[in-house]
This record gives sequence, structure tokens and C-alpha cells, in this order.
Amino acid sequence: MENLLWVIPALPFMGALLLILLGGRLSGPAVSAIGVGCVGLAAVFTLLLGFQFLTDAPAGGVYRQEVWQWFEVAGFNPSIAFHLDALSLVFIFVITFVGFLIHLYSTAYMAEDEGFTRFFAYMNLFVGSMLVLVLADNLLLLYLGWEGVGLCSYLLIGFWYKEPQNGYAARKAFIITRVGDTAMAIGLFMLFQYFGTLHIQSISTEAVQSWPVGAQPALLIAFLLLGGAVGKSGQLPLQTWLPDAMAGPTPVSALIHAATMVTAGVYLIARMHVLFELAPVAQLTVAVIGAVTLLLAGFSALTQSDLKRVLAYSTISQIGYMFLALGVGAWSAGIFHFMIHAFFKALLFLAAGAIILSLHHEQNMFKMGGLKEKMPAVFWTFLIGAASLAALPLITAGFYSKDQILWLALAGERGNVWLYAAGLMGAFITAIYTFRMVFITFYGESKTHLEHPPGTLIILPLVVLAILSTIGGFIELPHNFGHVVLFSDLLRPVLPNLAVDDSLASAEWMFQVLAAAISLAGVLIAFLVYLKKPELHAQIRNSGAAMALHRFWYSGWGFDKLYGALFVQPFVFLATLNKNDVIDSFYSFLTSLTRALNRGLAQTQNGILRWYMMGVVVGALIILTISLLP
Amino acid sequence: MRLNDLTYLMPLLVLVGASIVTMLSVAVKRNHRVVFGLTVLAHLVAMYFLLPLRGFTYPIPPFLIIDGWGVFTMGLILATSLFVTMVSYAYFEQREERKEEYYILLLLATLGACVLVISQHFMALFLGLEVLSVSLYALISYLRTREMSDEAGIKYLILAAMSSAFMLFGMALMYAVTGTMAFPEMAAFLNSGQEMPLLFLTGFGLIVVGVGFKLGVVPFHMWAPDVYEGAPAPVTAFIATVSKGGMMGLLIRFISETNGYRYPSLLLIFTIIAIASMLAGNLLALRQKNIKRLLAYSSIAHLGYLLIAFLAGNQLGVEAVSFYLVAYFITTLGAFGVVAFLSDNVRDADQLEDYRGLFWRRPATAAIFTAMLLSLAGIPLTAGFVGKFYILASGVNTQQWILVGMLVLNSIIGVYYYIKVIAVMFAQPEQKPELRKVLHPAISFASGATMAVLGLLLVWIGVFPSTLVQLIRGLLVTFMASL
Amino acid sequence: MNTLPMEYGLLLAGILFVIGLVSLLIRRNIIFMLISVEIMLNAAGLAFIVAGARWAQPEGQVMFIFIITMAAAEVSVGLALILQLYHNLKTLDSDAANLMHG
Amino acid sequence: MELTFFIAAAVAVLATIMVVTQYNLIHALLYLVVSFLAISVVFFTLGAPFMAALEIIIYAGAIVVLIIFVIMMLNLTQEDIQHEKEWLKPRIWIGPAVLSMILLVELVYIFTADTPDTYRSTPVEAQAVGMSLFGPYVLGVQLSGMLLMAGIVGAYHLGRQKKKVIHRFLERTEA
Amino acid sequence: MMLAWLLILLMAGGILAWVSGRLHAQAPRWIALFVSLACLSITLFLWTQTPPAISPAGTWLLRYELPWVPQWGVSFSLALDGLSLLMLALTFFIGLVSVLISWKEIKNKVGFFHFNLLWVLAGITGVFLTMDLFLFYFFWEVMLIPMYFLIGIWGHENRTYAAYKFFIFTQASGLLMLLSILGLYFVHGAATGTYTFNYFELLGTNFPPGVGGWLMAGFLAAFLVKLPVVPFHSWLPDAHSQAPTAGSVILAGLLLKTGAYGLLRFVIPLFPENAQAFAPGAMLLGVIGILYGALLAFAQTDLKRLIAYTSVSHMGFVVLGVFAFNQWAYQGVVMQMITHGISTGALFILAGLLYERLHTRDIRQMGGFWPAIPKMGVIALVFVMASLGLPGLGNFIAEFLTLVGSWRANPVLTIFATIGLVAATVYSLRIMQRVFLGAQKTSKGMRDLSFREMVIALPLVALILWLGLYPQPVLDLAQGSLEEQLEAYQKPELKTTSPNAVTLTAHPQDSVHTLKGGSHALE
Repeated sequence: MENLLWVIPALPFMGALLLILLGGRLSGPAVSAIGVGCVGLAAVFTLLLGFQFLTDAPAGGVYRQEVWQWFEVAGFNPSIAFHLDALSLVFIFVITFVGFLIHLYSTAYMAEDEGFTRFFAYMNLFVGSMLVLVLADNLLLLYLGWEGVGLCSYLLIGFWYKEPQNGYAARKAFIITRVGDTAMAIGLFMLFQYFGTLHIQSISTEAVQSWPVGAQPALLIAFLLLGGAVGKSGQLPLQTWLPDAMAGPTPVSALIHAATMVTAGVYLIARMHVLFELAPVAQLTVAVIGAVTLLLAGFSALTQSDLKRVLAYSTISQIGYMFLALGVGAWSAGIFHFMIHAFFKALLFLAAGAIILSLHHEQNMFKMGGLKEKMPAVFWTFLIGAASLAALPLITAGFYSKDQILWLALAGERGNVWLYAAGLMGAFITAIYTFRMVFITFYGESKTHLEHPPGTLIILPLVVLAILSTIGGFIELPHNFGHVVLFSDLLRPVLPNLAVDDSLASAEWMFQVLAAAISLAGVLIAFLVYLKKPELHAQIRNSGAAMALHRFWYSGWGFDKLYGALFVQPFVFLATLNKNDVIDSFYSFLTSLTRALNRGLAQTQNGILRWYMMGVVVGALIILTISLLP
Repeated sequence: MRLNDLTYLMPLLVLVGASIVTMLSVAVKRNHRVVFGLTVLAHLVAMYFLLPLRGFTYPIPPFLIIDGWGVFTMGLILATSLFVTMVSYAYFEQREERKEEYYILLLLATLGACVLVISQHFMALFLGLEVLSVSLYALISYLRTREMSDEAGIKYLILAAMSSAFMLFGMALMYAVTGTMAFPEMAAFLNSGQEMPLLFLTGFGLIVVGVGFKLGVVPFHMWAPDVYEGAPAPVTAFIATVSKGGMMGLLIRFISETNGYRYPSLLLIFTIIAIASMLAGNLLALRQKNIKRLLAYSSIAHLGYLLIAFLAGNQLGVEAVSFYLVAYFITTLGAFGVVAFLSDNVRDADQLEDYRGLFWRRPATAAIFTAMLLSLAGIPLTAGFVGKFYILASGVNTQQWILVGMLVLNSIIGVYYYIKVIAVMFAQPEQKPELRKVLHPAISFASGATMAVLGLLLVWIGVFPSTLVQLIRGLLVTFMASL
Repeated sequence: MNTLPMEYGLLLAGILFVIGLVSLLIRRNIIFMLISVEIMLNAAGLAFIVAGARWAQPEGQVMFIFIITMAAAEVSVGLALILQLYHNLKTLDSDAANLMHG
Repeated sequence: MELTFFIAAAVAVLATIMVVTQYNLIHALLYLVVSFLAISVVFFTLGAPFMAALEIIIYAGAIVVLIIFVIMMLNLTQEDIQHEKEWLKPRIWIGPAVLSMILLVELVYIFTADTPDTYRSTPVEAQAVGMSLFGPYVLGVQLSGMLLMAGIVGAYHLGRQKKKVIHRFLERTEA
Repeated sequence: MMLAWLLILLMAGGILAWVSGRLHAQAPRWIALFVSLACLSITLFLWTQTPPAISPAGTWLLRYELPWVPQWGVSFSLALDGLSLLMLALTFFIGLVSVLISWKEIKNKVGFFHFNLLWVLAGITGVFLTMDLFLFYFFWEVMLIPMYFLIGIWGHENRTYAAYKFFIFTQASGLLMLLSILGLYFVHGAATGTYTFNYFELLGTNFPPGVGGWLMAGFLAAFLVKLPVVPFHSWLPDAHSQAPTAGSVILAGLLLKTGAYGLLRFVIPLFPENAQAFAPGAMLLGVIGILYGALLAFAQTDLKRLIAYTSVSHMGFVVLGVFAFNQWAYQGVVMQMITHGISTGALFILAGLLYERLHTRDIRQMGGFWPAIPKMGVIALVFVMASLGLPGLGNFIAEFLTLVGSWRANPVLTIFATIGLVAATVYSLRIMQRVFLGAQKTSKGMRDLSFREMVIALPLVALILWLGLYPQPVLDLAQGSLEEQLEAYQKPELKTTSPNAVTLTAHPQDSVHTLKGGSHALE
């Protein structure tokens, strides 16, 4: 069975290849069959393999399969080889399973689109790349997947390429993530310099042996890898592409820009946790980035009017939580939140997509309203997802995963109160903007006309994801509350456990209550401001300072402008200024110089005999003078 | 003068005899074909008599010396003159001028050049030079109804006479100092003396004026474009090759016999001349629209290149000069051959526009012209490349970096205008009437065959230079031994 | 015979040579130019005679004979050319003979 | 003897300067003859009597006469003398003259830089000249024959006229 | 002999094509097709004959030598090692593609066109094969003239200017190389007494202090201009953009590679110490090239010009890698040579196809072509991605290996070079965006790839994928020769212990006599 590991990434690739090669000649159902079928099959294989992995754990907790050796240069010999351990298992499960659901959903969502085949080709390509990313046993292969998903993200954001705006967003996404990738690539060079290999396991073992904690190279490498991670995961300071990435079709947003790809950074950091633990400063930076990002994104989410942009900011914010978790060493908590987040965020996006589709691609929340009655199934599933996002206590999976992070951010050996406070604040804001979204969209008066109500293929994934968003939390419960640790047990062989500050342990329940209260308070405020007293909302908005703040948050804290002024404009300015290549004009100058010399000399050839004789005499004079010189 | 000397003078005697016989035949009856045949025959016979002279060093005191260098340069001059003759037939056939005197003058000019290169005495030098010059005056203005021809002739005459006067004055000074006009004795005088007398150096400087004029190097170059343009194309070819080559041959003999490389001021003079010639020649040619003038300017530059090898002052340098002369002669003959071939009876085909689209009208002619231009530019597969390579080698060998650097710079400038002409030939042809009335093919057969031979030679030497190198080395051994 | 420094003779030759040169440079009439060239050639011949006299050799004089020969040949061709040119241009102005330039 | 040399030299220089400055060609040629005569005197003082004779016979006698013939053929008039006047402006001659003077100064410097070298003027008689001319230098004589031949052929070819040139205003008929 | 046959085949084929052009319009095409196919098959046959991993001892697979100008020590010396074999394979593959791509594009003077095409290939083949410096220069120049004609006759509107520029730049730099070759010849001759242009004998020449640097500078001049490296690049955009498609493909695919090849084959082994001393400067030039080229590429509106500047950028990696002196970088450079040849060649082909359809190269007049020509779009996508270094495509391997290697040599510059990857993304995506995405500008005359065009495009895609996923055969083939080039650096003590007693003024005694008083050196 484990020999079939290669099949999992190969299936979607095959699907993509088939769709590209046969593209034009296939009928719609055939395309759906190939597109969905490949991912579905991959999901089946994953389940089977996962089942085997769980029941009959392999030696060392790892399945490894080398397909072929990629290349070999002077001892540098990365392979096309796959490595399945608990961490990657979680990821491939999410990727294939959520991916499958989204593919299924897409058959309905994209049914009318002229680029139907293209869409599935890209999607399959994406799933394949993503699987390669998480299954890669060396960093170079990981990098392949990493860039591959970047490409697919680019293609899918710009899927509706006729709008130049979409193309712009797509390029922005690609380029900004590429900035991060560059840092990561440099990190790889350094790793190769120190270890002579990019094989992840070897690096992990050797790094511990050769470097003490806080070693300079470890720090540098960790920072560089972090650069890659923040780029891909939309964290500060490279987060600006993600909200714009919503230009793509909604299933894309759900799969790529919420559930899977954007969490690649989380995966990378978790994968290379050894390095981060050797570099506490870097790890702290991860936490700080996470904390700051979750706050910034949260505030921005508060002000958005586009449904998908709210979700996008919330994604940034939630990944901030994951980073926070990773940063404080709560590895499994981070991964747990990743999984849960994948469920509920996919759910939210898909539900939002259902709304958008029904409203004829209307994305502005303020033009919606009162949809609760019109599309109840969507409402309820959306509500479940929103509750999970807002971490409503006890019943939602989000509560458990987020609570774990908050707790460990405070009580973990690397946690501190500031990180905790930021997380708590974030939870409060999350609750507000989540329910702001719910209330504005589904309550109030109806402003639109429903065109086509969502079909089964759309509702079915929603329901499945809604269930997962609810029960998913129960596989990992706090030790004072059921103490289920299935998930962290699973990950234990891969990721180290976190020691908890014992002095606080007794007070854990207090903090849980606090977290629960905070999120409930957030819901309440949202209820008050957006549903109960809309005039209050308007009042706040219209005050000067708030308006400025609103605008500032709305624009994502002005990062776009800042980067525009710092990088884009100078680059474009320089490029246009130098379009004709200043160096070229130097050569043109040489040409005109010779021309001028030619013109000058041509004057001497005036055809007059006496002048020619003068030349001879001058020559004779020069020669005589030289002869006279000593 | 011994009777035995006559066998060694046979090539010269053949030329003399041929010119007289030709003159007599003209006196009896004018026949272009006969005169042409006689001239060709004379060249062939002269070359035949030249053959056994290889490998000797035979002085004919006090005037002449037959040695490897002399045989080489004479052979080159004879061959060149033969090619010029071949090209001339078709050129003059279509013109109603009296054609026969041309061949007499050509033979005499060749004679003068031959005497020039084997002379080792000022008198022989002077007489050889003047036989060459006086014949050239008439040759240049041979098409006397063309105003340009007359103008070129008078310009050349006055300037040549003036430079002759300079040269004579210089010779007189040197004679006044040394008391001899023969090179070997002059060398002996110099070797005995501790210091070169100022008067001698001055004399040398004034001779350089004359030499420089004939070579057409800066600043004595200004006649070149006008004379090239005004003279009939075959004569231009003759001036560009025989006259310049003869003078170069003399210069090398004179300098090496009198040991001129010892004197830094002389070297400085030639260095300045070389650099100025390269620069001025190439820069002047840059935007030239007249092919003949363009080639004139290019020849100024090429003489500058030659001086680099000359300045090297060792065997490699002389070899380089020899090789370059061969390559340059072939190339120049080919180029002017094409010009002559395309000319009509009103004017020469010297405008750049005459060549527009030539490649699509007359591919063979254009291909040969292209090859010649590429050779001038020093592009591989042509003799010019090997020649330039040789010159660079000699320059690098003696570490004359400034000169070598200038050579490189100038080659680059040169490439531009050679390529320009090629580009014009390959450009789309425009609606333009054929320039010339079509001659009977048999008439231009000689020209065509000559150019084909030249083209083949060009490529042959470019691809397999070793034969020529071998030949030159073999001949130069006796020259070197004679010193 | 009494003695005379050679330099005097050479000086005379030099002066004549330069006068001829000046004349050559400033005259526009082609016939004058031809005459100037003759002056220069004659000056060169004088220099040869002086040099020959210094060494008491006949070579200087022999050379002078050759120079005269050359001058004669040249003047004949030159005059023929001048006739031809005058025929074409209707002037003896050398500056006018600049059909070719550039 | 010395005095003769100096006087002849002065006459030669003066006559030559007159040649250069004359507007009338014929006058100039007459001065030229004077100059040649003076130079032939110099030849005498230098011990080359044969050359003195040749100078008079060939230069003054033949070449100058040839030139005069041509001038006669060209039919020059007062107009041409006017032209000469116009052509000989200071603007034209100042530059060349300065250059030539520099040349002269250099030559004078060179001639006088070395210590004066005196010589005994033993005359080289015509016989000695003839002996060497037809002895070692016989090849030169032959070559000068070829030189003359070239001159003659050239002059013959170039000088040929289909019609006599009458005057540049009258003559319209030539081919 | 096999090697000489390649040259003979190409040259004779060229002449035959020219002549046959008068008989039948299609004949030259078929002849050229046949010749390039034959050469490709010979090369591939040679490849199959080589053992999979070449032991360092037997780097040279084939040698062929004939005396040419024995007086100068010039021989017609050809030799083939893994590197040359790779380059040959690339040459003939690109050649084949060029013939095919010109099938419809070139309509007039077909015979002469194919003559030039085959002769360019012959020159390039010669450059890759020859082991005699004189012959090398010879072929170096032989490439030039036919290329000049290709640009100057069949090029676009500004072809004359571009052709001049190309010619003069390469000629100028070539002459400097010739100077250096001669200097090397004489230095070696003075030191050992044997005057030869033979590469193998010239290896390990000891230089008087200061001389080696200058000699290397001459070689560098030629190669860096050809490569090209900023600031000597300015011929390239004009030449590339004005040339006909086949010309651009050959220029980008092959001609630039001769510069890289020259660096690897000549500069590094002949001047190990000087190269090492110059390395930081060279790497800096490489980095400047990467970034400057990218900046310029971004600004262009002419599609071919844009692609041309990307070449400048990509070739910066080559310089960076060559002067990093290690296996990784060298393999990266070799890969870069091949993959850039394929990917940029493909982009030029696409530009050419677009030009055929639209009669413009201005990307401001393009846009939204995807629906009309999806096949072309997919292929363009592949090569745009290759151009920005997407893993899985050959260019990534090349760039990654280069950077890994150069990181060891100079981390700081490598960081800047890596930033070039971002810049590459910026300009590459611009191609995609401006041509295929966005609102559709025109649909007139847009037709998708024909069968012939697919035949050209698909192998290119397959190759670039193969090179990205399993480059090992290529790496193996190159390894032996690269190790050889590197040997000098692994044993530096060999180079420095022998004293440099020789000076240039010692003149050769056996072949060069001096004239009396000759052989001076001008101060």
C-alpha cells in the first residue's frame, strides 16, 4: 500500500495533463469526471493510506518512497521522493478531502463558464502541486510544489482574464509570493552550504547535532525560510496580495486562498521546526508576526464591504493565529487550527460562493441582506462556519483549536502575556466582523433578487464541511475538558510537545471562560451595531476620526500604497525612464562622434590642389621637426 | 655591367623590349587585340624569366640587386600588372579612345616599379620612380576627354613632381653627408660613424616625404581619392597596387639595408604616420558614397596597417608585409576589377547607388565584390583576414600595443563602411535601368575570368595560407641572408 | 682653387627650393605651378652638384643629368596635360579644377 | 671665386623671387632664364662646367622655350594677368609663405648646425662625368631613355588635339 | 573525421541549398531540413555511443587533427567532449527548429537564406568543436557574416541598423580576442619554444606578472559581448528584435551560448589565476546584467525586444556561475545554456508566429488572445514560466544550481541575483498578461497553431519538461569536461609554485630573425 504513495500526487497531475491535452475535445461531464474523479481517487487513496498509517504505524512513523532521482551534481542529489508522516498525512487529508469537496462544488459553480475545462485543469494541477509540496522529502521538491501552487494560484486568480483587474491581482499574488520565495531560496542555498543536502530529515538530525541553540546560521536560515512562509501565507509584511486574490472564482478562494495553499507557510515552519527551535529569536518573530497580523487583518476585515474580502482578511488573521501557535512552540495546536480552519473557511467561502452565484456575481454585502429565508440551507451552514470562525464556545470546532492556541500562547514556555492579549483581542474582533457579515448578509431587508437557487452539488459540500466544522474540534479537547488528545498524539512523533507553565495550569478554566466570553461579547456588539441599531453604526462611521480609520483599515492599513510608493513606482519609473537604455546612448554617442570626425576630415578633401600641397608641406615640416628633436 | 648580368636582368629587358615592340606595332597598325596579346605575353615571359632567379642574391653594382625580396616583389608587381592588363581589355574596348598607348605606358610603369624594388642606389631608385611616375601621369589622364581624368592627372603630376623634388633634395643631403648614393656603402658609413649626422637625418626625412606621397599615407594622402576617382578603373587598380607596393618594397629594402630601425626619431615618424593614416583613412571612408574614393580612403588605412608590420622590423614583420601585400593586391585588383567590369563608356561605376541590389542582378559579380570587401575588412575565409592576422601577430610580437590597439579600433570603423557597401548590394533592387550597354560576352571574358581567378585566389589564400607563407619564407631566406 | 664651405652651396639650394615651394603654394595658375616645380627640381639638382663637388665625384653631376631628363619628360607630359585641361576647363586656375572632392 | 659665387647666388635668389611675384607669365619666364643663368655661374664656381652648360642649354634653352610655346598656344591675354593679380592676394599667400619660411629656418638651422665643412673645389670635368655616365651608370642612361619614352608617349597621347584651340569663347565645335 | 563531416555537411549543404534555390523554390528548405536532421542524428548517435558517466581520464570522446598552417603552429583540430556534444545537440536541434519555422515565413531569396542559415550553424559548430585558437577565431568570425545577412536581408523594418550594430560589436570584441590569442601564442612560444595555437598545449601557460590579466581581458571582451553582459549588451535587443524568427532563435539559442562556452572552455582553463582574481568583478557584472536586463525587459513594448532583454538577464546567471568555480555552478551554467536556448528560442518562435498573424510586435496592440489561440497560449505559458524559473522546467534546475554554486563563492551577490528571480517574474508575467490575457484587442487573422507549428512547439515543450524533471543525462554528459575545467582550481599550488621568469621581450629565436637594428619595442 505504501508503495502507492506516489499515486496520490500523480493522480491530479494526470488529470491536469489529460484535461490540457484533450481539453477541447471533451464534453462537460467528461471534464467533471476527470477533474473531480482524479482528486476523489486521490482522496480515497489518502484515506486508505491514512487508515493503514494509523492502524499499522510504520517504523519511525514514516512512509518514504523514492520515485526517481531528480539529478545529482557533486553530491547534491535531490530526489523525486515522497515522505509521509503524521504531519503530511494531516495535510494531504485536508488537501484531497476538502479539495474533492470543492471540486465537486465547482462542477456546479463553474458549469456555465466557458473556461470549464481550463478551470479543472488548473485545479487538478494545483492539487497535485500542493500534494507534492507537503509530501516532498527534500526541500527542493518542496520548492517545486511551492512554486507550482504559486503558478496555479496565479492562473486561477486571473482565471477570468478578460478583466485587467483580475490579471493585476494574479500577478500581484505571484510576484509578492515570489519575493518570499526568493528569501526561501536563499535559505535553501545556505542549508545546502552547511549540510550538503536539502533532504529534510537529514537536515533536521544534523542541525541539532551541529548547532547549539541560537546559532547564527540557524537564525539566518530560519528567518529566510520564514520569509518564504510569510509570502505564501499572506502574513505581515507580505500579506497584501491575499485580499486581492479574491478576484478568482470562489471555489479557488476556498481551496487555495483559504484551506490549503496559504497554509503552506505553516506547513513549512512546522516541517522545519527543528531549525526554528534552534533559533528562538526567529521563532519569537514568527509569533510576533502572527500576533500582529491577526490584529491588523482583523481590523481590516471589520471595514470591508465585499463578502469575500472579509473572508480573505479573516483568513490572514486566522493564519496569524497559526503562526502565533507555531511561534510559541505550540506546533500541534497550530496544525490543529490549520485543519479546523480549512474546514470552516472552506465552508464559509463555498457558502459565500453560493450566495454570490445566486446573486449574479454580486459580492457587496451591503447590497445583500435578508437572505436567511431565501436560502436557508446556505444560511445555516454559513452560520455554523461563522460560529466556528468566531469560536463560539463548546459547540464549534473553532473554539477548541483557537482556545488551545490562546492558552498555549500564555502558558507555553515561550508564551507571554502580550501575545496572549493580542490573540484575545483578535478573537474579539473576529467575532465582531464574523457576525457583522452574518447579520448584514442574511438579516435585514432583502435588497436583491435571487436568480438561481443553489443546487444539490453546491449544498452537499456545504453540509459535509459544516459537519466537520462542528465535530472536528472534538478530536482534541483541553485536558480540563474531556482531555481528548487524538490529534496531538498523532503528531507527537513529528512535532515536539510543548511544556506548559505549571503555575498557570490550575487557572486554565478561567482563561477558557475569558476566551468564550470575549467571542460572545463580540457577537453581541455585532448584533447591536449592525442589526439592532444600524444608526449607531452610521454614527460611528461618520465621525471624522473613525472615517479616516475606516478608510485606513479598509485599504489594509495602507500597505498597498506604501509598497507602491516604495517599490512598484520606483521600479516602473526607472523602467520607463530607461526604456531606451541609457547605455545604448553611450554607443550612439560614439557613433555620432565618428560621424563628426568624418565630417571634419571630409572638409580637408576639398579638391583644391594647393591645399593638398599644403598638406605635404605640413607633413614635411612635422617630419623635419621630429628629426630635429634630440 | 657584365654580360652575365643580362640573364638576371631578363625580366626587365623583356618589359623594355615589349614596350618598344608594342610601340613599333602601333606605328605600323593599330590593333587592340594584338597589343593586348603582346602585353600579356610580355608579362608572362618576364615572369618566366623571373622564376630561375629565386634563391640567389645577385648584386648588379652599383644600381641593382636581385635577391629574394626583389624577386618576390617583382613577381608580385608583374602578376598584378598582368591582372590589370587582363581587366583593361574589356574596359578600353568599349571606349573610342586610342587604346594602344595605354599598354606601352603600362609596361613602362611596370618596368619602373620593378627597377624601384630591386634598386640599391639612389639613381636607380630615382629613375625607377620617375619612369613609374611619368607613365602614371599619362595613364591617369588617359581618358583625356573626361575632365575628371585630366584633373586627376594634373593633380597627381604637380604633387608627384613636388614630392620628387623633396625626395631629391633629401637624397642630395644624404649624398652630401655620406659621399655615396649606394645603399650598402651608405650603411657602411653609418655603421662606422658614432652618431647619425643631423643632415643625414634631415635628408632621410625629406625622402620620407617622397615615399609617403607614393604610399599615400597621411599627411601626403590627399591626392589619393581624387586620383582614384579620376583615373580609369584599371589604372586606379594599378596605382593602388603596383605603385604603392613598389614603394613599400623599396622602403623595406632601404630601411633594412641602412639599418634605419636604430633611429627612434624615424620610428616615431613612421608610427605617427601609421596611426594618422589608419585613423584618417577609415574616418574619411565612413560616409563616402563614391566607391572609388571609398577604396582610396581604405587604401590609406591599409597602408597604415602595413606600416605596423613594417615597424615591427623583424622577419615576422617583413613576412607580414609580404603576405599583406599579396592579400591586399588581390583584393584591390578584385575590387577595381569589379568597378571596371561594371563601368560604361560614359563614366565609371563608382557611385554607391550603382551597386544597389547588384546581388540580385549579377550574383557572381556581387559575390566577388563582397568577398573583396570582406577581405578588406579582414573577415575570415579571405586572404585579408590572414594578412591582418599576420600584421597583428607582428605587432603583438614586438609589443607595439599602441599601434595594435589603433589597428583594432580602425578595423572596427572600417568594418562599418565595407559592410555598408555590401548591404547596398544586398538591398532590394529598385527599378533602375542597367548601367551599361551589354558588351559582347567574349570581350568581357578576360575580365570575368580574371575576377574569378582573383576570387578563388582570395579564398584559397584565406583558407590555406600555408602555401603562400611557405613561398614567402623561402624567398625571404635569401633576403635575410643578404643582410 | 680656393675653398668654400659646402654649407653655402646647400644654403643657396635650400633658399631656392623654398622659394620654389612658396611659389608652388601661392600660385593658382597651373603653368606657374609647373615652373615652380622646375625651380624646386633645379634647386635639388644644385644640391647634388654641391654634394658632388664636396666629394669631388662625378656622381653629383650624373644625377643632375638625370634630374634634367626627368624634368624635361615631366614638363612635356605636364604641358600636354595643361593643354588638355585648358581645353576642357577654359581656365588655368588650379582651384577651379576641383570636380572631385569630399 | 668666392665673390663670384655670392654674386651669382644673390642674382639667382633675386631672379627667382621675381619669378614668383610676377603676374605676367612671359616676364616670369624671362626672370627664370636669368635665374638659370645665375645658377649656371654657381655651377662653374663649384667646378662643374659641363653642368653649367647643360643648365643653360636644357633648362633655359629647351624647357623654358617649351613652356613659352605652350603659353603661345594658349593665347593668354591681359585678362589673364588681371586674374593673376586677383589670385595673388595676401590672404592666399600669407599662410603658405609662413609655413615655407618655417621650413627654410629649419633647413638653415640644419645646414649651419654642423661645423662648417670646407672642400677643395677640384673641378670634375665633362670627361669624368661622361666616363662614369657610360661606365657604371650606363643602366641609368638606359633607364632615362625609357623615362623619356614614357614622357613622349604620354605627351603624344595627351597632347593630341582634334582641332586647334582658337579661344575659349570662340571654340564650340570640338567633340 | 565524423566531426569534420559535420562541418562539411553543413557548408556543402549551404552551398547546395543556395544553388538549388534557382531550380526550385522549395528545394532549399528540404535540403536544409535534411542537413540539419542528418547532423542532429549524427550528434545523437555520438551521444548514444558515449558511456553514461564519463570518467575524468577520458574526457575527450573524439579528436580529429590535420595540419593547416604548420608554419604558425595552426592545425585543423577538432575535438569533442561532453560539453561540446551537448552544445552540438542543442545547435542542431535549434537549427532544425529554425528551418521549420522559416518554412512559411521566408518567401524571397529562399536559397540564399538557407545558405546563410546553414553557414551560421557551421560556424557555431566549429566554435563548439575546435581546439585550436586560430581556428576558433576563424569560426568565431564565420558565424558573423551569415548572421549579418540573416538580419540585414530578412529582418524587420530597422534591420540595417541592427545588423550593423551586431556586426560591429561582435567584430570589435572578436578582434580584441584575436589580440589576446596572439599574445598567448607568443608568451607561450617564448616560454617553451614551441609556437602553437593548440589549446591543449597552451593550457597551463605561465604568464609574466600582469600579462595574464590583459590577455584574459581580450578573451573576456569577446565572450562578454557575445553573452552579452551589461554594459556591452546594447547590440542584442536590436539584433534580436530585428532579425527574422529563425535569426532570433539562432541568436538567442546559439550565438549567445558561444560566449558562455568560450568562458568555460577558454577563459577559465587558460587563465585560472586571473579568472579567480577577476571573479568578484565578473560576478558583479553578472548580477548587474540580471537586474538591469530585467528592468529593461519590463519597460519594453516590442515583444521581441522584451524577450531579447530577458536574454540579457538570463545570461547574467551564466557569468555568475562561470566565475563561481564549482561543479554546481558549472552544471547550472551548462543547463542554463541549454534551457535558455530552448525556452527563449521558443518565445521568439511564438513572437514570430504572432507577428505572422498580426504583423506587429507591439504588445500594446495585443491582448486577450487566449480564446482565439489557446494552444499557443498554453505553450506560451509553459515558456513564460520557464523564463521565470518555475521548478519542474529546465530553467529552474539551471538557475538553482547556478545560484547554489555562486552562493558558495559570493553570498552577497547571490542574494542580488536571486532577487533577479522576482524581477524575472515581473517581466515574464507581463508577456502573458499583455498578449494572451486581458480584453481581446483583435481577432483578425488569428488562427491557432498549424500542424507544422505544433511539430515545432511540442518537442520544445517536451524537452524543457524533460530537462526540468530528469536532467541527469545532460548533467552526466557535461560532468567530465566541467571537472576538467575545474581541475586547475583544485590544485592551486601547481599554478603558483613555478616562478615566472619569462618576459615578453625575449624573442623567439627559431622562427623570427631580426633585421639589423630591428625588434625594438616602442616605449
